[in-house]
Amino acid sequence: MKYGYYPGCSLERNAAAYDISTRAVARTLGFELDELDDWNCCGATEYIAINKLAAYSLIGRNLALAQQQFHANGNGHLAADGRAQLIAPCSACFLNLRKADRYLQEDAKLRDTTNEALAAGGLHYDPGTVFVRHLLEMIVNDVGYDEVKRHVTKPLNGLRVASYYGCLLVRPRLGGELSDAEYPTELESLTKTLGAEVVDFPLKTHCCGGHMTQISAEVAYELIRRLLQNATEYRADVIVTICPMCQLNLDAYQTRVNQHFGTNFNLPILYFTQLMGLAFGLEPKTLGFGKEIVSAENALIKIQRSPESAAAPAPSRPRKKKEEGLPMPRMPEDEEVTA
Amino acid sequence: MSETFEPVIIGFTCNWCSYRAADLAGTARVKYAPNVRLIRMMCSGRLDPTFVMKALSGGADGVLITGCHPGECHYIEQNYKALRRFILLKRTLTQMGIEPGRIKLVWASAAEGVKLAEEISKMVEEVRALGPLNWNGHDQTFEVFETSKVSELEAA
Amino acid sequence: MEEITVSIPDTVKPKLRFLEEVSAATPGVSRLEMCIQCGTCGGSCPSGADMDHTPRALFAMIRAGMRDDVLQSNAPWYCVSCYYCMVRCPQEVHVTDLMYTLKRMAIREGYTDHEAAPDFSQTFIGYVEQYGRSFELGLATRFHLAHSPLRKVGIGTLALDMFARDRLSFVPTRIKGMDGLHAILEKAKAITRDAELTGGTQLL
Amino acid sequence: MSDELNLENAEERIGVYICHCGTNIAGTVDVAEVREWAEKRLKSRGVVLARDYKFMCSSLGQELIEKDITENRLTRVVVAACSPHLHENTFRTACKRAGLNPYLCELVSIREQVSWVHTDKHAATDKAKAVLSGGVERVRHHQPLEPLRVPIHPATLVVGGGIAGIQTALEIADAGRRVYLVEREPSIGGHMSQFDKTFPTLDCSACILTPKMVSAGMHPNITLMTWSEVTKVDGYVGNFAVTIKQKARCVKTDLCTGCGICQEKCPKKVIDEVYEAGLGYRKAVYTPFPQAVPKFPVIDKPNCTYFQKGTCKACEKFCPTNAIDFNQQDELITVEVGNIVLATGYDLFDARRIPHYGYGRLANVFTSLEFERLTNAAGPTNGNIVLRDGKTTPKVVGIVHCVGSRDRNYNNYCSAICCMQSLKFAHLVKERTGATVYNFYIDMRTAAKAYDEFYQRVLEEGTLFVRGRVAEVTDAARLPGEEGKLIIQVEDTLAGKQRRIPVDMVVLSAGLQSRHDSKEVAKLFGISCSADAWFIEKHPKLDPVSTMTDGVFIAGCCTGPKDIPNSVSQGAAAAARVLTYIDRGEITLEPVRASINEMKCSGCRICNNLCPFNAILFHADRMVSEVNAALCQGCGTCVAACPAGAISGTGFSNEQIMSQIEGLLLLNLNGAREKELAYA
Repeated sequence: MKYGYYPGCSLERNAAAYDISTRAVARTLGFELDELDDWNCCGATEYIAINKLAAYSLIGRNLALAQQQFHANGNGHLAADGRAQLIAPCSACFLNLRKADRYLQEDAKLRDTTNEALAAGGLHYDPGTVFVRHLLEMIVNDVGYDEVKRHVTKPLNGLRVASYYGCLLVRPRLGGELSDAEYPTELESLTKTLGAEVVDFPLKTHCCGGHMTQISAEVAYELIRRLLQNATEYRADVIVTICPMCQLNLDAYQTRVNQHFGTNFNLPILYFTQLMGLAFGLEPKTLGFGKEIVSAENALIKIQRSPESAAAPAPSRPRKKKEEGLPMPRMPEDEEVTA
Repeated sequence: MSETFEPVIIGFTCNWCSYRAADLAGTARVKYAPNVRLIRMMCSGRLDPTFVMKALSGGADGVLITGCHPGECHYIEQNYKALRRFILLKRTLTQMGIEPGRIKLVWASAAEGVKLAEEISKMVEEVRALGPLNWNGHDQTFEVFETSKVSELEAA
Repeated sequence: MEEITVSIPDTVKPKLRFLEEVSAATPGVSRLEMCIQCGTCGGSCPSGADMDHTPRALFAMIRAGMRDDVLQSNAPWYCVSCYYCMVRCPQEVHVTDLMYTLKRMAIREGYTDHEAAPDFSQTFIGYVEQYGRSFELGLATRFHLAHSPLRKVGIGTLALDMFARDRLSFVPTRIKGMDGLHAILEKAKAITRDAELTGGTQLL
Repeated sequence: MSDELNLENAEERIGVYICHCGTNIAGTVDVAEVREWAEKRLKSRGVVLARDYKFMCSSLGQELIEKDITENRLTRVVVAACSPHLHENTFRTACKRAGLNPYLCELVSIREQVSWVHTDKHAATDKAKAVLSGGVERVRHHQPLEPLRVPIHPATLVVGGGIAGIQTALEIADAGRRVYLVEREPSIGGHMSQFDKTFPTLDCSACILTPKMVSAGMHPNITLMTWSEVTKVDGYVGNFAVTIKQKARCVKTDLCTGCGICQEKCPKKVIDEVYEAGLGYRKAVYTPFPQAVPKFPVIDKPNCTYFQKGTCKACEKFCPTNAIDFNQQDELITVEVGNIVLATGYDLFDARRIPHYGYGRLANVFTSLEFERLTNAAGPTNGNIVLRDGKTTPKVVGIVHCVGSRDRNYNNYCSAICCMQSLKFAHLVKERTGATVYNFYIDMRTAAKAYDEFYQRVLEEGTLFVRGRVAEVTDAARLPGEEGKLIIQVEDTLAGKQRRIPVDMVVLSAGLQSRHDSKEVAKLFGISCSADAWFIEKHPKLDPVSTMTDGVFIAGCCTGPKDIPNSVSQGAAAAARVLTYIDRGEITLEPVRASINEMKCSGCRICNNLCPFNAILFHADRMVSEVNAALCQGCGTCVAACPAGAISGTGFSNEQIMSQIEGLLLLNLNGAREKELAYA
């Protein structure tokens, strides 16, 4: 399998661990990531606040390049419906690209003027030709849990993982996202497949503060604190993320949040691809470990400390089953077969 | 020519949904292009492909077929039959060299007066863009089609 | 309660009503006119408590034609783009997209000189327009020098931690097709300027 | 028939009438021009006179037509006025009074489809001419028809034993007619039997429902069939043959005394998802509740230890009258009825679909139906309002309105009863626990007799109202005082502020939804469903208990959310309609029917499978098909499909439609009159 790849600015540097681990995992799972040539910034959540058309043109350039590079000469990037597939691991990039494609389809005026601007750079984009996908969604749906499980050589037994999705992958619903906008379960299923213990994390799709760390730090600190507190209350060892912005805010600002609120949170924030790599038996160094500000040392020790205890199955989440009292409503996951 | 060309479209409507939608559009004073003339049938399933041929050969530039939404047919499922006939008919017409855009199937419930009006205006513009239908170029095919039907009628 | 005197713009000005203007400037279909004032957006907003007006209240004010009050509001600048409002809205109003529209209008009409957020956005896109990619170090320093020099120390230690882990670079990456990108963005801005002059709200 | 083919020579005398409808038509259509045009251009088509008149539907307008029919010997009439759905019958009756067969009248719409929807006077006038000419061409092929008459079987089938169905059955039975009352569950009673109190009077639900259930159970004219489902419906209005599956109760009803010992002794406890809404337990042999009608229990085979493992039989051992019979089989019973009333009720919206409200995840989030059981003295807590632990009384309760209603992500409509139900809950919580109660609402909808007064009363009792749709319910504490509580996050829209309100218990006023299987049920009975899968009325305002299928009526929540008084009224209304039919003894039907010319039928049987009403029979001996006129509903699909052109439809024949097409195309829109001239 071969996919177009749009790393985005974060993965170049501050989220290099994400990029490194993604490429490592891709090698193990046997899919190829073909980087988009000379891609530019997606504009994050900033450009659209200044100039709509320039923002769409900025994103449009990437889509037009992807159409040129992957759609025109196909070669293995095409989805069943003929669209060229472009994988974005960063949630903000994913949403910007996906949303632009969608609104350019819906809004003829916007499409025409965007193309007018693109023409100034010798480019053209036909909305609907590029299928923008997030890395997690692609791994879950194209590769599949079974295939992932097949590559697990060092299950993450005993590691309590809080799955954190943040916002922009699951919302807004523009088609093709994860199972739910508020309580998705894909990341949990994936970490369970890796042998880790899934921690209930009610705030899993709440906001990390986004750019508020820059603009109005106190607003952001409060948002970060809620997440760290909730994950700590549920005794998580690590928080696993799918987005560079979430990772940055929770990781780099953890100390400042502790200073601000007098707390002592100490939760390493890792990319899901890093956990996958560990479970595949890859060396932590080749997965970008060490780049996190809040050290993941303890988590690593915890996994290695119980090395070949793979025989002992990870304890399943305790159901709030009471002998007395009134019965709880039946939930879909009650019937769920443990992986 | 194209500036002054006003297409004539014959519309076949179902008594229970789209004809009522047209009534509703009226009651609500929704405005739409005056180019469509409607025929009331009990059900879109009544649509005999010959009717479409007759309309197109008789001077209409397009034919609109409307029925209840799938699953909402007053006669349970006859609109699905209309759908199948429509697909077949469209293929036949295309083979005869008639633009597929000249016939259109629209689902409109009795509550969708606005939708019907919009679809009508949209179709009028689409057919206007296609220009007048020059049936004479195709009438031989139709002759064959119609004579078989007529001969049967005469046999009665 | 403060008395609000509201003129009725559609009789005073023959131009678009404010509501229609905001709706038209939003990409896709905004559904702004469908708001039933239920407050799901304001209730769901992670920074709702910090806003002077909740999104719902803004929508009511937009309906009332209270242009000044709306464009002066800090609410759009507190939006963190989490999209909770948008997926929970029972009327499928594109709340987040509307916040972006209000930001653009506020900047264009000069309501935001005192705000930090628009400046952050400006600084951010400044780098993008220069290099084609974002540049975190430059962004952080330039922005914080301008807005909160006192906090620089704190940010400084953070930056050091990031450098130590090779997560910040000293030089931005410049894309190869910078000339093309530049031409594209200039063209886009030119179209926008034309629209401003001719009142082509949909393009703004 | 030969007359029909020889059109040009037929000596038809057609009268054309064009209505001004005040200025409704005349304001946009040049009525005089249309009249003149018809007089002149349509003369060759048989039009002998054309008139325009201010209001054709007035008695004077009708008299004008009647007079012309007698004095000018009109043989056909075309009225260009409003939609045929409004006044077709008016003008047909006028023709009939003047001795003309009413089916020789054609009404064409130049109001709804011309004057009201177009603004260009010229184009509208031209279109009116075209539409009129289409009507003239069509009316030439009309045939004199007689309405069909069908006898009505005096028995009635009522499906659904909730309050609407019970009411229907009682009304019909009291009038001395036989009723078969079919209910899927082991007892009648429906949702109402689950409630404790009814708003706004706070009557005890059981106290007012039980007597009705008992009357229905004992009524000599009601055959009660619980634990049963309709599997097949044959026939047509007046003469339905309905097959009902009576599921095996495994209890001999002639021996059972309803003593309840079997339930007591049964060792298998099951969560009761239906009657207790999942909040309580029942046994594998059970009656859903003590006042059940009939009193006989059923054995729930999938949960019975004997049926699953082959041993146990405790119920059999202890039954004092030997009424348990494990060998009972499902039975198919066919009944003949003239009419059917569907009163199949509603399902509760599944609150798990809104994960951020926490139902199913957070123990102390309850649905409205669960809460009804909590407050019910016969419920799992004996009417004590307690948390999921079964013992703690809440100190603060939040009631959330509009859960799954008025929301484009779930159900778009207002569920009608939730505001009042929530007020009732607020009152009960206050009365029984003294707890602080919050109601979270978008709009208060209390529009019925004594409803708003009840709202006033609950306000007076001190219930706190927050105008705002709840954003989320969470157990993730953020502020001091929130630990261990459920926090309701909401924008108080009247205060314009976001609020977080810690509570002990959350009640979700979940909306009403159509039954999960309502589409299949609709198909079974040949009626239609809306997009939300509610059954569709014949007319939403003027005929709310009839359906488009003659002889099938609907009542209660199966047509949309409604409260008890409305359900009862509809039940009674449906009964009245049925009794009218029965009393009349026969029904007249529109003669819009298909018929097959046997001489032309090739016996190919293509039409046989097309008919959704099984109205087409095949006579293997003669190798021809035949349409049963009473079963035929007149859709015309078979007419369109017959390759031999052997099927024709009265009122919608090929000739009628083909001629109408010609008539409609008489005039072109772009001013080209060649066609018209060529024709004239």
